[in-house]
Amino acid sequence: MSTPTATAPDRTVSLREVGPARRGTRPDEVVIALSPAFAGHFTKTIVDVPHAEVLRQLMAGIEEQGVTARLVRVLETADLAAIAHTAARMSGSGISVGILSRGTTMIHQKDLPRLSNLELFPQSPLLDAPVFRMIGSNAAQYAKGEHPQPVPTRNDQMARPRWQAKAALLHLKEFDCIEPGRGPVEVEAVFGPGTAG
Amino acid sequence: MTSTRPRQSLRTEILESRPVNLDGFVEEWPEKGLVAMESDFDPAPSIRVQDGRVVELDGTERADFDFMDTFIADHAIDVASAEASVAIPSAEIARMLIDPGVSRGDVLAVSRGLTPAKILDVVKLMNVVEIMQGMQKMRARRTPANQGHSTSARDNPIQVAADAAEGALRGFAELETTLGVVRYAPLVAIALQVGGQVGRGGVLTQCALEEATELELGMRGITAYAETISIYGTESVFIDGDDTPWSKSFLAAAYASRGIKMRFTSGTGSEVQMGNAEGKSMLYLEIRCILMAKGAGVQGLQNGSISCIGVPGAVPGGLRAVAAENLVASMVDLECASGNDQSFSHSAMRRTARAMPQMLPGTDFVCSGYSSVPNADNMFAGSNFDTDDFDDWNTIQRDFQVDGGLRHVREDEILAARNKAARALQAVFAHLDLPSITDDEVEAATYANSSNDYPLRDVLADLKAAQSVMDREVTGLDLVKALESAGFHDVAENLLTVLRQRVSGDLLQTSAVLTADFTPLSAINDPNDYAGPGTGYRLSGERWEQLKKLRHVTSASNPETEVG
Amino acid sequence: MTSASPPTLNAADYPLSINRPELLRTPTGKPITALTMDSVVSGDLSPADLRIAPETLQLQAQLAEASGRPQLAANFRRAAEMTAIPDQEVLAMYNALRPRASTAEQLAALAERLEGTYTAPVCAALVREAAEVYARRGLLARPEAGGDADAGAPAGSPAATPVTTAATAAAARADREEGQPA
Amino acid sequence: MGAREGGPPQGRLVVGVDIGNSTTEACLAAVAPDGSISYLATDLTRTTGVKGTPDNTAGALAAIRGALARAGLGAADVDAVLLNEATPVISGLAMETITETIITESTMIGHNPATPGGEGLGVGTTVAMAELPGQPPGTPVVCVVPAGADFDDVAAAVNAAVAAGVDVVAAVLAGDDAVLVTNRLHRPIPVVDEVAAVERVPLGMLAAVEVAPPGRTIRTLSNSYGLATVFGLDPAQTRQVSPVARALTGNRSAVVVRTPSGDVTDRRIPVGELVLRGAGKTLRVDVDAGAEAIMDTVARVQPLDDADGEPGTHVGGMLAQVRDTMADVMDVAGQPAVPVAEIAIRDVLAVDTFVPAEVRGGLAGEVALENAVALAAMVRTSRSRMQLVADRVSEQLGAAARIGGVEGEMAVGGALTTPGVDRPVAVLDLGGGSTDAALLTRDGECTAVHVAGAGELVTKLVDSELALDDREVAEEVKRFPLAKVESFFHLRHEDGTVQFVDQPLPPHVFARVVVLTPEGPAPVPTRHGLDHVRRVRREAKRRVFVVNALRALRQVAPGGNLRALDFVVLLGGSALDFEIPDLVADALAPYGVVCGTGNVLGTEGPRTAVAAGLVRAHAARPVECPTG
Repeated sequence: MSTPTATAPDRTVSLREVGPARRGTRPDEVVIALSPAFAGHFTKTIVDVPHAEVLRQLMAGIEEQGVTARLVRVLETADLAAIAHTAARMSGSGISVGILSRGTTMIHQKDLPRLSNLELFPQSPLLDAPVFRMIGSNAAQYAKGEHPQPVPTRNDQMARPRWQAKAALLHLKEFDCIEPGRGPVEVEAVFGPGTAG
Repeated sequence: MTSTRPRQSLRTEILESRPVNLDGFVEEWPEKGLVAMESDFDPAPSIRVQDGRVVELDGTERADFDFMDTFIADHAIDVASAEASVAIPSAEIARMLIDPGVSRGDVLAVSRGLTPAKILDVVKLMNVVEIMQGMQKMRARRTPANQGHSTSARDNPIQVAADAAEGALRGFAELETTLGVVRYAPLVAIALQVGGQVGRGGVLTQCALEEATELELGMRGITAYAETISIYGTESVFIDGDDTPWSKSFLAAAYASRGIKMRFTSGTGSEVQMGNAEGKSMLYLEIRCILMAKGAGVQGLQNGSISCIGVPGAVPGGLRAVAAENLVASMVDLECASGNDQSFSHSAMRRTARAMPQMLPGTDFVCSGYSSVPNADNMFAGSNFDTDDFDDWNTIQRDFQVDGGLRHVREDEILAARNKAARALQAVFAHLDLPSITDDEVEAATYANSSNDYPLRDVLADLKAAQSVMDREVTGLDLVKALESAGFHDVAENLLTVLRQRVSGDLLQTSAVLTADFTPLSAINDPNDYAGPGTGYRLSGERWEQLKKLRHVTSASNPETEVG
Repeated sequence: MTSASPPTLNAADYPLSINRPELLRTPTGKPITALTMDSVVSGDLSPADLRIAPETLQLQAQLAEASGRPQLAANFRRAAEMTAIPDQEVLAMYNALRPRASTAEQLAALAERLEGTYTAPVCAALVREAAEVYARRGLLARPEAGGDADAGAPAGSPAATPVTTAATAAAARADREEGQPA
Repeated sequence: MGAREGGPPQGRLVVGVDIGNSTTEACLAAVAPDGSISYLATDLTRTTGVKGTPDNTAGALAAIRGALARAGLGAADVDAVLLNEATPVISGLAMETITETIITESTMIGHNPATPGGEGLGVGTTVAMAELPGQPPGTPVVCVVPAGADFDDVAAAVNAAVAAGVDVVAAVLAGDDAVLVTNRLHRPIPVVDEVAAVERVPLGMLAAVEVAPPGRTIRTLSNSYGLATVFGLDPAQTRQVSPVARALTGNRSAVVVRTPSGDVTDRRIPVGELVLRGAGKTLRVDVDAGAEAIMDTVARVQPLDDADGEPGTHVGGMLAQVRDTMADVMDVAGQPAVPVAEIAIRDVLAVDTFVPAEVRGGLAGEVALENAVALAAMVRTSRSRMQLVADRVSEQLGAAARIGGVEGEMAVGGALTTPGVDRPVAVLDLGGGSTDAALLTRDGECTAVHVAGAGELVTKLVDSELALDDREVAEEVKRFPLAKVESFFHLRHEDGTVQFVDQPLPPHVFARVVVLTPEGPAPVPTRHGLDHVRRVRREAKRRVFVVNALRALRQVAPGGNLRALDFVVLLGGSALDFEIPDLVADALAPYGVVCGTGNVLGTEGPRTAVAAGLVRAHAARPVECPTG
């Protein structure tokens, strides 16, 4: 595991609900869809990358490409494909990034079947800040109709003994935070100390 | 993190750096099914039979059965004996399992009527030594065996052939492969088949792929059996896997209809990992899988958590549950390929301990995939044991006088087999006009350890050739012809004999393997007859002499030399 | 093949390849002893000669029954029926049995086809049983399922193998086999 | 061709069999006593082993049996099997990179990142970010930001410095942060990012950073006089920096640092000599002289007797390898080995190409298109072992088999069965390893040549010029048309037409340039657009097949004059290509030649010409002794 960006640990994020999520019309937006417990019940991924940093890097990757990011929290499911697909259908560009509290991430597109995806990052223990930046960047490039090289995925045979059970536990906890019947809500990220802009 | 911590003792520092602390451990959460086998949320045993039909199962009325309940009630449980069997106190059944005076057959007469909750109730009473004792008696085949993984990180067929030959020579009764690049499958499956028959005639091979291709390779006689047919313990997870007990039963019959040996795969932890354990313990759900497999009429099961081993491995009593699930498969008369096939721990001590409940009593296949290649080449994401562990495994067999299915083989024999396998494959490729295998590759295969030790192949040419193998409908018969015409008469004869077995169907029976002289050995003609000390399978005679050999053993007659 | 009624076997007859080779024939009618190297080299053998015959599966079913394994025997009986069904259609039928892949009518048609075309009553019974359970558990395809991947495929038609469904299942299984934390 | 209609065949049954490099084709016909031919069936199978060796027997038998089966006949009915006299042809390929771009003293950064920040030109002294606070006000500085710096921190540092009066005019970053940083600046400046080796940017030097608006390219730094203006250069110095300007042309962003002796050079790499012997001469040519010089030299030694490359070079290794392979192929157990020296390289084709390579001394992984020369070479021997194949076929089929004619002549004969073709006719067999030409004059005289270079070389050029590093993808790019996937439900073909699909396209092709293979669209892993990929593909085909078509035809044309040819018939696997026949026909059009893809027997397309030619030759000379 590589280290997160040097200055990261200071930053915090809180999410402010601004109302029901709506369908976007701007073709230059990517919707980032957060799972029920992201930056709420949980504050960091399975390998302790702070959710503030995850979000900041995803958004930075999108912004660097000249695309805007919009945040949505999905409350009635903790299924990554469902979260990402819901967001894709709300995205003006049709592109979304879905993310679970433990870090598992997926880039989705509105016309794809729910169980499919553009890019999937299933090994949450191997995702660090630079990877989240690249995921954001790729999502934005898809939104622009470009064809980025897929973010290289890594593999670690020993992830099983170390992380398999914790991943299952986090998964169960996330399920506990589901609020059945509540539609997706639009949220705003308010970053804590350490930011300049 | 950089913050200052309280001072640590030097001993703690050493302990912190031990590999076992890289493993993950979690607390139980029984409400969600994150618990090995002791949960208040598992159902209590019950059964009611009316008009030859189960109308209540473990506290659920027939109208409320989910499809697992329905399938188990209608196919797995013997209605004639069910009420009587479930009425027997669990402690008494548990005692039957360990009592040498009660035969395997006597236990089966009871177990065929048991419900999932009742079986759980029985094994919950047993500690790990009792579970091992039960396994020693309930294993279907008298003679234990082992299975190897023979794969290549580069999907290099020459490597697979050479490692298959060495693996077969070392004793694996079955060899399994899979691919990085799926389109390589035909060439790698051919390599496995040819290499396996060089090492020891009668080794059975399989190639794990999606159903259609796997079945096709089997039907063509390029592979001999299949085991990656997954089943799950809850209805919702089963559906997530896009199957039902009925679709899987249909598939089981499809394999048998082509004369191909097959077993299902399941294991503790898969349901909770997929988030739908429905609040039941891992072992309870696995018992449902085992009974579903039984009801489908499949001859055996690969279980022992398998790819989810990190989940039971992280909770209290998890490995006891894993040992128990193997026992349950055996006590309902299924062949059990008992796991130990996936990377499990950073700790060598834990890796070894994990295998003892299977290795010491013996199972039908102690590992359902001991990596007979270095783990870096293992395309099943790593096994609990790999080639580096061969000498340790052989030593443990010798220490405890147990048969774990392998043996030490002298270097010259191994080199000869690897060389011959590579040459045989070279001849087969030439005969089938596949991209040639150079003498340099044969030389590399003879002495190699991993895929890095081989010259690179022209992958494009290989993939085109792999497609042509499918297009030209190359079959096992073509391999036999190729081997025969190139002068590898013995290998050709071995392969033909394996193919002929398909016509007889003998390998379809429970726990069947082929011995080196091509005798099918199954639970029918090699039934486990354990009846206490001095009975059952005993490591003795010629086999024990084989296992006494290690790489370095000082000669008693001349202590200045080594024997072997 | 012989016209005599099938022999009655018990466990001592196993393995048939060694103890009762005279009972074993290929689907093409050759005795198992004809499967020699000479016949391979001379080109007299075809891949069809290396398939199992339905009669043999019935014999193995007898052995399984005699060894106290009624479920295994039933599996062999279904298998004996299936030997007549072409490979592609077997796979198509399997796919049709996946959850929400077929309507009640399609499963009924599949059972009919098994019974009528292939004289496979045991397999047909399994399909009918599945249809009943699927109906109760909501696992039938909605008649005009639209939208997502798994639109129902007509049962029993090899041309309509629901490829997407199979692919999804393969992916799900790959996940599982991979067994990595997701 | 399907099974024949009507009653039993009249006359004697003959099978013509053409053993080619990749396919073996059979043509079954009945020859009536009057010499008239009725064609009954054809078959095609893969050639087993190297052409011209005994391993061919299996493939030949398979094709013969296949044709017989289609016609519903048995081997016992066959009167004669006719094989082509084919000598083994083995070809090889090699590539030498002959130029190298080197940046010294970290003078230039021209890697063209996808997302630079800001716009305009900033000229100032390079200063590390950490040193910004101490800079005197009013002096223009270019801020150099180390790897690992967070974009928020960078923006904060620059804003603080500017607020303190430091004149920050531009920035150079290690990470992909340019837009992020500029979005957070109070005063916009041009920013170039993704400079991986930022720590090697010389500090305290005058530097210029230029970023053009989206869709535009830089104007100042890519212009020698612009550089002279920015850095106050004299004419001699301006001449010296002109390679820098050239290297930056077409970029959206760039950085140039003025250092005492910094330079960008483009040097030639000596890669050894090629020694060509022929026409009584021995000529030497440096491989790095380029394709034109090499081909001029090859032309001066026609006919080529042999060629050698300098040992230790790719070309030398390739030529030796080709020779060794041929020696292996000709090796017969129990007979003395063929001396390698006896095997001669009979033709060489050199093609100029380019290889994207990382610039030495670059700070940001700059890539320059270096010149390279690709060489194809071909070897053939006089020792054919086709008689042995004929003997084996005869023995295993139980019918007489003999050599029925020489390949080139037979191909022409077969080509003549194409409707609308007449003598004099030339054929061009566009294969994988070699391109073959043969001419049949009005008087029935036939000449044939083989020249090196064909489909394999095209694949290699496509592979290296697109930097695919994947021969399989390159092969697909060569063989199938391109398209751009514009959504999950439509794609735009290379001719601009749009096609809609009912089933969504698979995710891995989304937004990509794809090759339309028979299995479906396959992504081309490149950042280049469709037009570029298409241009590379067509150029590669032109440089190999058009050049070789002209070269080979000149060798057979009377007096080397292409205008003396009337009909040119294209044969072979590459004649089935979707654009090669058109490219060749276009090139031949100015010479007044009728050129098109063959349609042997009016049904077989460019296939089966030699086999049909064998049957024709046999019918024309019904009584003859087997050749030996």
